[in-house]
Amino acid sequence: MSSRDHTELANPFDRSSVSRRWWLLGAIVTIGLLPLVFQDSYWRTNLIVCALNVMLAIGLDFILGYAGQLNLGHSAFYGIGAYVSTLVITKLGLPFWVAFLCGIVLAGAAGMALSMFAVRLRGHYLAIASLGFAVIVHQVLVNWISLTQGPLGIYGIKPPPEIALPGLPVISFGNSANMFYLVAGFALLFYVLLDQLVRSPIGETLTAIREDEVSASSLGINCPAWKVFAFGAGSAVAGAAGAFYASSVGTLVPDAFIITESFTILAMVIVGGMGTLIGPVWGAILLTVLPEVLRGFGDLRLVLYGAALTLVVLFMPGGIVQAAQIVRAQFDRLRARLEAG
Amino acid sequence: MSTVLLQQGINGVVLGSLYVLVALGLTLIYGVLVQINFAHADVVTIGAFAAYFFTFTFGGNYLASIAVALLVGAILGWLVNAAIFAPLRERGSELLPLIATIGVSVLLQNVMLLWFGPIPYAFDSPYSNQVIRLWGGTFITGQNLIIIVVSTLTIALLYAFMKFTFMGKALRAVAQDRETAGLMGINPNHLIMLTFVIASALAGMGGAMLGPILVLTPFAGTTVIVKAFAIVIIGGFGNVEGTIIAGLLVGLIESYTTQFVNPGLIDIVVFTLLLMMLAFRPTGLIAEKREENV
Amino acid sequence: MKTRSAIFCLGMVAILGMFAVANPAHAQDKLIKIGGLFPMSGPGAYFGAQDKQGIELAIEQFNKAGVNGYKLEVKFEDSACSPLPATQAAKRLLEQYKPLVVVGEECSDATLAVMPVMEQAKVPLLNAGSSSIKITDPGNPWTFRIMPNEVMQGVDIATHAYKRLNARTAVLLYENTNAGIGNAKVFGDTFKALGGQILADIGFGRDVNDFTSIATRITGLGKVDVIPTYTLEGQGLRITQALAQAGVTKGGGGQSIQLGTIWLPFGFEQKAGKASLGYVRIVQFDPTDKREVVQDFIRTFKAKYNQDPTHINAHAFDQILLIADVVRRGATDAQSVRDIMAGTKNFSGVTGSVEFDKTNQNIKMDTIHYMETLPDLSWKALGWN
Amino acid sequence: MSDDISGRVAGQADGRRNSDKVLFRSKSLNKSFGGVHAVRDISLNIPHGGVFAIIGPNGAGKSTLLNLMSGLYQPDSGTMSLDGVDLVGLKAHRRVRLGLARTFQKIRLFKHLPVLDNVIAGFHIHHDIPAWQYVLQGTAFRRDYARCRHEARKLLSFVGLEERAKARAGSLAYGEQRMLELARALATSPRLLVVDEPAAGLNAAEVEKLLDRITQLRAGGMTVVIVEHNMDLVMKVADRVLVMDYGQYLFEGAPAEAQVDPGVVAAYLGA
Repeated sequence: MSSRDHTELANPFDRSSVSRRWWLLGAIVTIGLLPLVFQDSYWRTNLIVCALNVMLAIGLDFILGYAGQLNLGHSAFYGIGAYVSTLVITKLGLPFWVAFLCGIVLAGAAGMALSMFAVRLRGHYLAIASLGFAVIVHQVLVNWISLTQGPLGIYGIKPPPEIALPGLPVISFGNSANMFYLVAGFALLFYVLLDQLVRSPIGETLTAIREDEVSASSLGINCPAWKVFAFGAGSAVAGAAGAFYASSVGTLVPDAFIITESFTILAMVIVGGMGTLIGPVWGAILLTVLPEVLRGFGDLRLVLYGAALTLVVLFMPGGIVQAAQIVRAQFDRLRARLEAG
Repeated sequence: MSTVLLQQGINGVVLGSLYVLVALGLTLIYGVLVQINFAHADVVTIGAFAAYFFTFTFGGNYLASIAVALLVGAILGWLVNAAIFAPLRERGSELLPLIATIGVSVLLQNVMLLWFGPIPYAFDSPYSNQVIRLWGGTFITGQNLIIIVVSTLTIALLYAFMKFTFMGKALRAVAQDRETAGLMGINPNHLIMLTFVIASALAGMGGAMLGPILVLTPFAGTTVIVKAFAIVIIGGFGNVEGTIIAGLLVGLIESYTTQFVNPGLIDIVVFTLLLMMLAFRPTGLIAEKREENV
Repeated sequence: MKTRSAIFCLGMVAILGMFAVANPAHAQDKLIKIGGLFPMSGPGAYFGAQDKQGIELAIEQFNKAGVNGYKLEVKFEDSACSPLPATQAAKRLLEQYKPLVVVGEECSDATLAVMPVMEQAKVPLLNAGSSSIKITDPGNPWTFRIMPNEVMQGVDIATHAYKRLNARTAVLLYENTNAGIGNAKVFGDTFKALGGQILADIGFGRDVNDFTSIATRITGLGKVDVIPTYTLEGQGLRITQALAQAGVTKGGGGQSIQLGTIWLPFGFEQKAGKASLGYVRIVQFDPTDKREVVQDFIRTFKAKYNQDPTHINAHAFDQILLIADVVRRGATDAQSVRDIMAGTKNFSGVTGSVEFDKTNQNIKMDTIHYMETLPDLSWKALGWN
Repeated sequence: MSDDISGRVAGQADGRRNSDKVLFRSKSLNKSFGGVHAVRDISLNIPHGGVFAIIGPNGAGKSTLLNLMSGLYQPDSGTMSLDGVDLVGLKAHRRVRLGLARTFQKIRLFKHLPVLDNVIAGFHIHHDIPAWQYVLQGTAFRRDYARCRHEARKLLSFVGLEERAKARAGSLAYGEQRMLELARALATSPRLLVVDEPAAGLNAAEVEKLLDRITQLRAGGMTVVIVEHNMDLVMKVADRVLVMDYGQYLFEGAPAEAQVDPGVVAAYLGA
C-alpha cells in the first residue's frame, strides 16, 4: 500500500473535457447498438435491468462514495419511486410523466428526510439507521394493503405512453428496445448530471465532508446541508429507477425492495470502485450480467457471488477501477521497457 | 386478561434473552473494533445446525449440544476475524469490513443451502414441548426456561470476566481507548481475536438455543440479525448493559405488539423506536459522554 | 500485494473459463422440451427443491418407454419466487431453450408476472402451486392451473367449518404473503357471510420466530372454535406447537381446531407430534389413496429419494403426468399442447383428476380431501367432498 | 476575582481608546466538560492586525478556548463577537464566512486527497457563480475553476509545497502537512487566522519557516492568533500574549512583560 501513497494520483477515467465528449459519444453509440446486437427479449430485459442498476449504483455512489454517507437502505428509495409513480397513475389518474416526476421527488424527499433525521449520525449509526429505514419502508409497503395492495401485488402496470412526434414513426415503449433506450437514456442523463456535479466544486465539497467533517466545517462548509443534498440527489435517482422498474417489469410487490436489494446495489458500487462514478457503472453491469451468465451454475451462483464480493474487498478494494489502474500501470511499464530496449 | 398480559411479559423476556445473546456479540465486536459484523447472523445459524446434527445425527445430549455450538461458534469467530477483519484492519475503513462480511454472509448462507437444503429442519429439544405451569395460569416451556437460565448465566459470567479478570479489564480498556491497551502490555491483536471468539461463541450458543424455536433453515439467523442491530443501537453501540436492557425491551415490544396491534407491525414499531432513539438520544439508552479531541 | 492481485486475476479467469463449459447445446430429435420455472435460491428454494424431485422422477419414468415416440426433457431456471427474476428466467428459457410448455412458478407474484411473457411467446404455462385467484380470473388462454385456487379452497373449507364443525368463531392466522392474505380473506368473507364471527385477524411476516405471543393472544379471545392457518411447514410447525402449549387447541387440551389448506406436507403431524391432534386440513395428496397411480408414485419416489413424497413433490409429478398425457393425445408443438391441454377431461393424476374450465382452472374438487389428525398422528378421512 | 480580571482586560482595551480596533472580543466565556471547567471566565480583545498569542501549560484550556472561538464548541455562558458580529450560537461554518479560519492541533487534512485538492476545498465559500453553472459548466464555471487552481497553486508555493501538488496529502512529511493545513486555511481568505500549536512536531528549520510565513501574513494585514504552549517560540512573533492556566486568565500584555510576570513564571515552572 505504502508504495502507492507516494506515487502521483492518476485516475484512468479522469480525462479532459474534450475526450469526455468522445466518451459520451461512445456511450450513446453503444446504447444505440446494444438492442440491435441483443435481439431476444431475454437479453433486452437484462439490458433494461442493467440500466436500472446503473442508476441505482451511481445514485448510491454519490451518497456513499462522494459524500461518505454509509447508506444501507438504498432499496427503500427504489421502492418509494416504484410505488409512488405507480400509485399516482392508478389512484390519481395522472399521466405517466407526472407520476415519474412524483416518484423522483418523493424518493428524493425521503432521502433528504432520512438524512436530516440522521444528520448528527455518522458512520455505523447512519448505516443502521438507513437499514432500519429500509425495513420500515418495506414493512409499510407490506402492511398498508389498502394503498399498496401489500404482498398481493400490483399487476399489469403499463409501460410509459407512446410518443408520437409529427413526421416520425410512433415510439411505443411496449417494445423492449425502445424501453431500453428510454431507461438507458435516463441513466446516461443522470450519469452526466452527477458527473458534472462531482467535477464541480460540489464534488470537492462532498469529498471534503467524506474525508473529515470537522475540517470541512472549518473551511466554511455547511456539512449537514450538503449531506442532505447528496442524500436527496442520490435517492432521487433511485426513485427514477424505481419508476422505470415498475413500468418495465409491470408488476410490483414489496419483496422486490427488501434490504438484500440494498446489499446488491452496495456490492455493485464496491465491485465497480467506490468514489468514482464510472466504477459503479461497470459494477452494475457486471453484477447484473454475471448472475445471468452464472445461471448454468445453478445453486453455486450465489456462492460465487458472495465469494466474489468478499474477495474484491480483500484484494481489490478499489474495485474494477483499481484493477484498470493496475493493468494500465503494467501496460505503461511494459511499453516503457519496450521503448527503452 | 391480566393472565394474558403477564404471559406476554414472560414471552417477551424469553425472546429478549435470545436477542441479547445475539446482540451482545455484536456489541462486543463493535466496542473493541468499531466494526459491524453481518456474518454474525450466519454464526447463529451454523450454531443451530451444529446443535441439530449433534443431537439428531450423532445422538448427543441436547444440553451438550449447546456447548458444541459454542465451540463451533468460537472457531467460526476465529476464522472470520483471521480471514476478514485482521487483513482489513490496517486500511482503517468503516465500510470495507462491513461489506466483506455481507459477502461472507451471502457465501455462508448459500453454502448452507447447498449442504442442508431449503426445507426447514424440525429441531425440537427434549424440553420444547414440556410445559411448566407458573403462577396465575401462566406457563413457560422447558426450552424457554433453559434459554432464560443459560442466557442469564452466560451474561453473568461475561460480566464477571469483564469486571474481574485481567483480560476482561484489558478488553474494556481497548473498547474505551485503543492506545491504553498497548500501555497495559497486551497485544491488541490478541484482544481483538479474543473478542471475536467470545462474541461468536455467544452467537453459536444462541443458535443452539434458538434452533428449537426458530424455523431452522439456512436463513434462520438473518431473521434475528437485523433486530439485533437495532438492539445494539438502542442500547448504545459497544455498551453491554445498554444492550441487555434494549434486548429485553425489544422482546417485550414484540410480544405486546402482537397482543395489542399485529405481529406484522413488529418491525415497524421496533425500527421506528430505533430511529427515534437515534434522533433524540444517539448515544443509546445508557449515555457515555465522549469528548472529541481536536 | 502483487501476488494477491495475481491470485485474484487467476480466480477471475477461472470463473470466466467455467462459463464456457456451463452452457452445453441442446439439440435432439423427437423431444418434448419442458421448461421448469421454480425458485432455486433464497428461502423460496423450499419449493423448487421439491418440485425438481417430482419432475425428475416423472421424466425418468416416461423416458424409459417414451411417449408417442417422444422423449421428455426438462430444463430448470431459477425464478427466485419474485416477479423480475421470474420474468427474466422465463424469457431466458423461452429464448434459449425454446420449450413447448413451461411448468411453474410456485409463488403467485412470480406466476402472475410470468403469464404475460408466456402469452406473448405463445407457450403454455402449467401451474400447480400458486393459489391466487388472479391467475385464472379473468384468466389467460396460455396459463393452466391444476390445483384449486384460493377461492375454491377457502369457500369450501369455511362452509364445512360452519356447517359440519358447527364453528361460529374463528381466528385467522396467516403469513403476510400474496397467498396467505388471499386465502385468509376468502375464508373470512365466507365465514362471516354464513354468520360466523372473526375474532382476530393476525398476519405475520415470514421472519417471525416466536409464536407463543400469538398463541397467548388467542387465549385471551374467549371461545375460539376454529383457527384457519395459512403458512408453510416451518412456521406452521411452530404455530401448532405454540397453540398446543398455550392450551388453545385440542393437542394442548383446549377446544379450538386448527384448519388448514394444502400448505403443509405429508409428515407434518409426525414432526409436530401430539400438538397436531385434531388438526383438520385439506390435503391434495393423500398417500393413503389406494389408486394405483398414487401408490406407484409413492413407491418409486421412496426408491429414488429414500424419503416420503410431499404434496409439492406430487403436484410437480402431476404436471409432467399431464403433459405426457397431452403428448400422448397428439400434441407436438406449443399451440397443440395448449389446445389439447385445454380440452383435458377425466385426467387422473396423483393429486386427483383434472378438467379445465374456460379460464383454464381445474374444476375437479376431488383433489380436495379433508383429513383429521388422530391421537396416533394418523389421518382420518372426513369424506366431506 | 472575575470582576477584577474583566476589569483589567477591559481597561487595557480602553487604554487603546479605540474599540473599533478590536477584531475579536469575548466576555466571560465559560465551558465545562462533565466536572472539568476547561475555560473559566475568559474575556479577551484581539486587536486588528498583528499576532496575538494564547499561551499556557498543557491542559490550560487553550484548545478549548480556540474551539469556542471557531465554533466547534458552544460556550456555556459568555459572549463573543467578530468585528461586532455576535458569534454565540453561530455554527463553525458560518464563522468562516465572517472571516475566521483555523488549523488543528492534531493535523486534520483530507489525507486521501491530493495536496492541491486540499487547498481547493478551502475555496468553498468563494465560488461566486450561479448554481446552474455547476451542471452546465459554461464560461463562468471554467473561469472560476481556473481561478481556484491558480490561487491554490499560489498558496502552495507560499508554503513551499508547489512541487507536491499532486501527491496524496497523507503521504506528506509531518512538517509539510502542517504547512498544507495552513495553506488550506488561508484559502478561505480569513481576516482572523487561528493556528493551533503550529510548531508541535516540527524541527527547528521548519519552525523557522513557519514563523517567517506568519510574519509575512501579518505584514499583509492579517490578524493571526497562535495557540502555543511553548513560550519561547511565540516571543519572536507575537505582538501580544494571553497566558492561561487551569482554564483561567493569568496575564495579558506584551511578550516581554509576560516573561517576567511572577504568576506566569510560577505556572510554567510549576508545570
